[in-house]
Amino acid sequence: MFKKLLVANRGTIAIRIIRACRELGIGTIAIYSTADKDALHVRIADEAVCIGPAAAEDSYLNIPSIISTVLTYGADAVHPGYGFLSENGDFAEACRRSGVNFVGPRARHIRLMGDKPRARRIMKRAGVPILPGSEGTGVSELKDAQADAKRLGYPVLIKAAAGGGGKGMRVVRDAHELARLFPLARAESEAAFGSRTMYLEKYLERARHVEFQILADNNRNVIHLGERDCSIQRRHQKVLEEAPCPVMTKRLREKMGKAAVRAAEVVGYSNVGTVEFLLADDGQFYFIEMNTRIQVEHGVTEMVTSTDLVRESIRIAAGEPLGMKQRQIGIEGAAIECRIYAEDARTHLPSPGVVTNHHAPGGLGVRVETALYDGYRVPVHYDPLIAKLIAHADTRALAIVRSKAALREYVIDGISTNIPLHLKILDDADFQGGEFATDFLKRYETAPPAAPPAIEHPTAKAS
Amino acid sequence: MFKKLLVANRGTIAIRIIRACRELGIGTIAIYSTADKDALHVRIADEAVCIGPAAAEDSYLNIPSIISTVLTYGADAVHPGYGFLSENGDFAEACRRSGVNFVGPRARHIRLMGDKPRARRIMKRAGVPILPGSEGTGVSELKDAQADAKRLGYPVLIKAAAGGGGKGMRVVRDAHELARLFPLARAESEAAFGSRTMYLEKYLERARHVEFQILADNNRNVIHLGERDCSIQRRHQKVLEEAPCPVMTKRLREKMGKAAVRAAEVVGYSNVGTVEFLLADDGQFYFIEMNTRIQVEHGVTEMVTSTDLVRESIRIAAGEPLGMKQRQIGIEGAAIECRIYAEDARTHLPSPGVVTNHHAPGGLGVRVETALYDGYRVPVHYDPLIAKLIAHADTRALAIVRSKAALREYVIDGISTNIPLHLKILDDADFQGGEFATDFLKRYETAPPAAPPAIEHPTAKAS
Amino acid sequence: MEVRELKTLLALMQDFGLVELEIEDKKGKVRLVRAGVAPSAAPAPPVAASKDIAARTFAPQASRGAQKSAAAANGARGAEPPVIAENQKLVASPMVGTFYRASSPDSNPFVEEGDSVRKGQTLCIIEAMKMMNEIDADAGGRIVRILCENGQPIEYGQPLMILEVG
Amino acid sequence: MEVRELKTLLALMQDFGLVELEIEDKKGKVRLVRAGVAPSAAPAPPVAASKDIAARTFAPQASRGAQKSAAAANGARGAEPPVIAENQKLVASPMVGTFYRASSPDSNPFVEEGDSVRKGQTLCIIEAMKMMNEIDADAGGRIVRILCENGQPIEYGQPLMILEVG
Repeated sequence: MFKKLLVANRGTIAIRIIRACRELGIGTIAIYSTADKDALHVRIADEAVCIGPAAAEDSYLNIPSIISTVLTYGADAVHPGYGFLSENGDFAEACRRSGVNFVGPRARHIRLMGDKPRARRIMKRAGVPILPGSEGTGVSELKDAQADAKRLGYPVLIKAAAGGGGKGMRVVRDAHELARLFPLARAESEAAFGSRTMYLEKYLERARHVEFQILADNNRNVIHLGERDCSIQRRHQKVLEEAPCPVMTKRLREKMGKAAVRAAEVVGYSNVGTVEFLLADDGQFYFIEMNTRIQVEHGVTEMVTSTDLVRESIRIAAGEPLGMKQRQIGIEGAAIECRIYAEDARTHLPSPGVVTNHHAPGGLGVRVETALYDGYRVPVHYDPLIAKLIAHADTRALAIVRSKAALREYVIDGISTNIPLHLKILDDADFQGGEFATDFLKRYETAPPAAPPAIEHPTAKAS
Repeated sequence: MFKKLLVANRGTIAIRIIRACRELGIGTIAIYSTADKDALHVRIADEAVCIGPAAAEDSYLNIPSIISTVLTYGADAVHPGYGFLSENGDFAEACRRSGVNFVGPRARHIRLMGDKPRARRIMKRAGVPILPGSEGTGVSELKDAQADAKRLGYPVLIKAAAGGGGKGMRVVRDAHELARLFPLARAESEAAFGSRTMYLEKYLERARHVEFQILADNNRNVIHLGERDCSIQRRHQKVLEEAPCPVMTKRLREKMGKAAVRAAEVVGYSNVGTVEFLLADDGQFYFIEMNTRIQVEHGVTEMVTSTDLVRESIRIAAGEPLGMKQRQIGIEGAAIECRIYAEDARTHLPSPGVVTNHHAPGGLGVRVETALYDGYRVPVHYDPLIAKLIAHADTRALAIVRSKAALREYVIDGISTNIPLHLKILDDADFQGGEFATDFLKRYETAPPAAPPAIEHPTAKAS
Repeated sequence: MEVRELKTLLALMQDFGLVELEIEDKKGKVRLVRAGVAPSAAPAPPVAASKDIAARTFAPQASRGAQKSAAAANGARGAEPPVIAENQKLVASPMVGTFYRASSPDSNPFVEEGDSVRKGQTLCIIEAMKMMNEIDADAGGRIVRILCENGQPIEYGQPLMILEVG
Repeated sequence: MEVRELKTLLALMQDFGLVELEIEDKKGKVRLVRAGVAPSAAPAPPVAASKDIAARTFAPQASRGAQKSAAAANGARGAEPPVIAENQKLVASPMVGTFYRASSPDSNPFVEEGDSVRKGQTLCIIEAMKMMNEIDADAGGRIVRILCENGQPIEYGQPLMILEVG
């Protein structure tokens, strides 16, 4: 097993990884930017090294600085968490070249799955169902996109070939919209990923986002740990996730699980991964993409399968075999995760500032993952995800009630959060009935205000 | 099911009950003394009623005031929690007479089990093994005690017939000590319980405290939910508990569990209860007493059996049948509870004061039950138990590591706690090996200081 | 003083446009200076503020308020303690129960606002466990205000009336 | 006094434009003065204190300190920033790496304490990823103190030397 692991991340996932390391007897190095010197991950790690200024490009995305830290401070493993460098093949390779273990898949698998048109091709060949879409390596010119769209039939979804996180994504309903939005999406992709290559997919109006958790060791043993339903999204960003999917059947789980395992097997994948599908009303499912890292929402799978996915991923990276077999994996009860964002409830704009009062809920079946503490200043520089509240119970109905009770006990003063939105979702009759698709949250969208309001003074509402 | 339940308690167990009620859709009334107006249970309940001044006799033990609250504010059920009126037969009866449901056993079972010599007689007749001890209704004169001790052979344990919580309890090793300590123990019993009746039991030098959790509905269905090892005690007060008992075998669990179920069945018991045993080195076990209420340490059983004991007790009180059968109860993994006391680490004297900084640990397998919050003033008037930290994991070894990591993340500034003692226990090789008995904590006893030191100014160390 | 929520005090300072705030405690001295106002004889310290802040801290983030019954709203915890003058005192309930202004539904109230009362005179009844407990004036004076409605549930310590002594 | 969240207070001082804050405790006295009011010759708030308290807040309750390596102890986070005079400046590391005082084990150090240096003169080397990065003086002056040991791991922004300018 590793002796000292560098956590190449911040926030809740850094805390999560440090805790897992502690339980494995592995020392931890936290890295931090100057903006994060008082962050919780810095405080609970065994060592902490400042690696650069506030801007992520100069710190958490700064590969030379991180590798230099690994070499100077003597780590033998690196965990990338999610976001930042977690799906950067160059970083995985830089780690390998520096003789340090990267907790995650091999660089080539990261790159392969990051190239969406290529991943689609491989899956199609392997018999994993994909949505009808652009063939080959994608399209970068409007006329090619127009030809694809005509063949597919509207509506279609424009996506960035190198994409992720909703960037460069647009739904278009006719040729006119395509002409208008394709250049826009392409420009977004270019800005975000430095790539003009796009691809088109048939757009399903009412589909659920259902993803399967994969674990694979270095000896090509692959299992899945059931699914998560992540349909509750706002502009392609997940807000609330649950396991199991409320409309899943045993038979469908077996079928989709087999497809997910096949997706990993066909490329010789190892470590944790998530195979994302769209599940249509008629029970048909389609591969969207594979995420080659731990997900934000891994906790709901941990609760219903009684596994520790972060622990497993570290064990696998250290060369150990899978600790369990497919038939040992059962789904017990239901778990819901509410992502708590520091954001204005109305505008969804980030709401950084000082947390003047913090009290996390607790008790039976309530798990909190957070990097907040009383007096902590949520920095403006990074993702506004400040906490995950996971409720696990025997039944989905009880998990909903438990989530609501815990959200009401949660005190986060000084900044705005999306807790009110979560309460709305959990109170929604369609949500409670399990009847929703990825368009669910549109009903709670308010028209954005004419001009984005100034970010409220963080302490003004403390009175 | 009930409409509105009055929680006749405070602190962590009041919070626990309020949460359970919320999940059952039951409204809650918190009661509080003037000293508790800012307490967390007051804040999270649906309603809160001040019932008297700070002294427990005038508030939390004030039966007329509580019953008046029930009648005036319209509750249809009362949950007594533990401590205070939870084992007071008169209170249970007063509830029944007022037409309100008491969440717990019938008054006569509370009284029966509260009369220790009588409970011993019944258990003996039912074939549940008891320690050799005083026969009949107990002894109140030294000469009778001397006769009993002679018959039993030293060492013997003096206990109060109406006792509990270590009050009136003394180990005596010879006739000389008996003559000296019997009057002392009797005086203590008289002060605490208003009773001069004592009884003697053979004292086992190296035994474990192992107790079985019982659930019984009103139709005489009785099951047990496995055992807890509560041997880690300081002066007969539990400090750390775990489930399962590290030396338990499947065969012994079956045998002891059967005896525990028998103990409940023979008296026609209903609701939650705990049958306490001493388990000797040779595998023999002996009934000590039965607690007719939810225990502080119920959480470890909940974790390893995936049950909600508070929920079950409320359901049973509402007349519903047991939700599970004996064969459905399995033990999954291991759970450890650390009782966090506001006490001076060296002197064990209570350490009330303002919590100037509070940060509870979280994450996978960590459950916190607490009534603390940042800025809360721990009052001087009540039990110093301020939090329970429960860690659940696949193995006992991992539960120990997880407990330690969580204890280290726990921040409670402004007052002293026994967190350092817990870390010592968890680091102890004998504890880790599961080799300990009720005398374990003696090794960490320090001689009490000559004069009890003045209680430190609660904020002195925060500056 | 209790600096526990100084930060909240600061927010209050801002909200009320205070430029200076001085507190010296053991229940004595407050100095509050508002912007643009000439430093004046500071008003009495808002003692209630401390409690309000405590209550606010855990105010539910969602609209749980609707679930709160009249009990909580009227109780010693929920309500502002009434402001009284120096020659006035509060008559507080010594027990939990139901407040009655008269000995029976068709009797006249024991007292009305404005009535003069003598020491030992019955002011109201608190019913607790079917027992009617008479609450007597512990000093002579005039009933300035009756703070509760007939038939209302009453907490321990809840103010019932304001009595002007003398 | 109860300094519950001095760090937050300091942040709030800044947010609320407080120029003065006086706290005297054992339950007595607070004085807060916001900007725009007369008494303003207040000294700058001790920013470093904020960090110290922040660090203390989460100081492990058990002796986890032993596990902390030199990295944490010496890092920008762990150590007190050295106190410097007005005519002095800190030479801080622009990167993570290893500090070397000489170009090779058998060379003389670039500088010693007390040495005068001219602008652009190499002061030390930070090795990062096998690259030797020369750190040059950005002003002429005198090296008053060298804060790191040869071969020591260095964080981003960590003070390396004190340079007296001029």
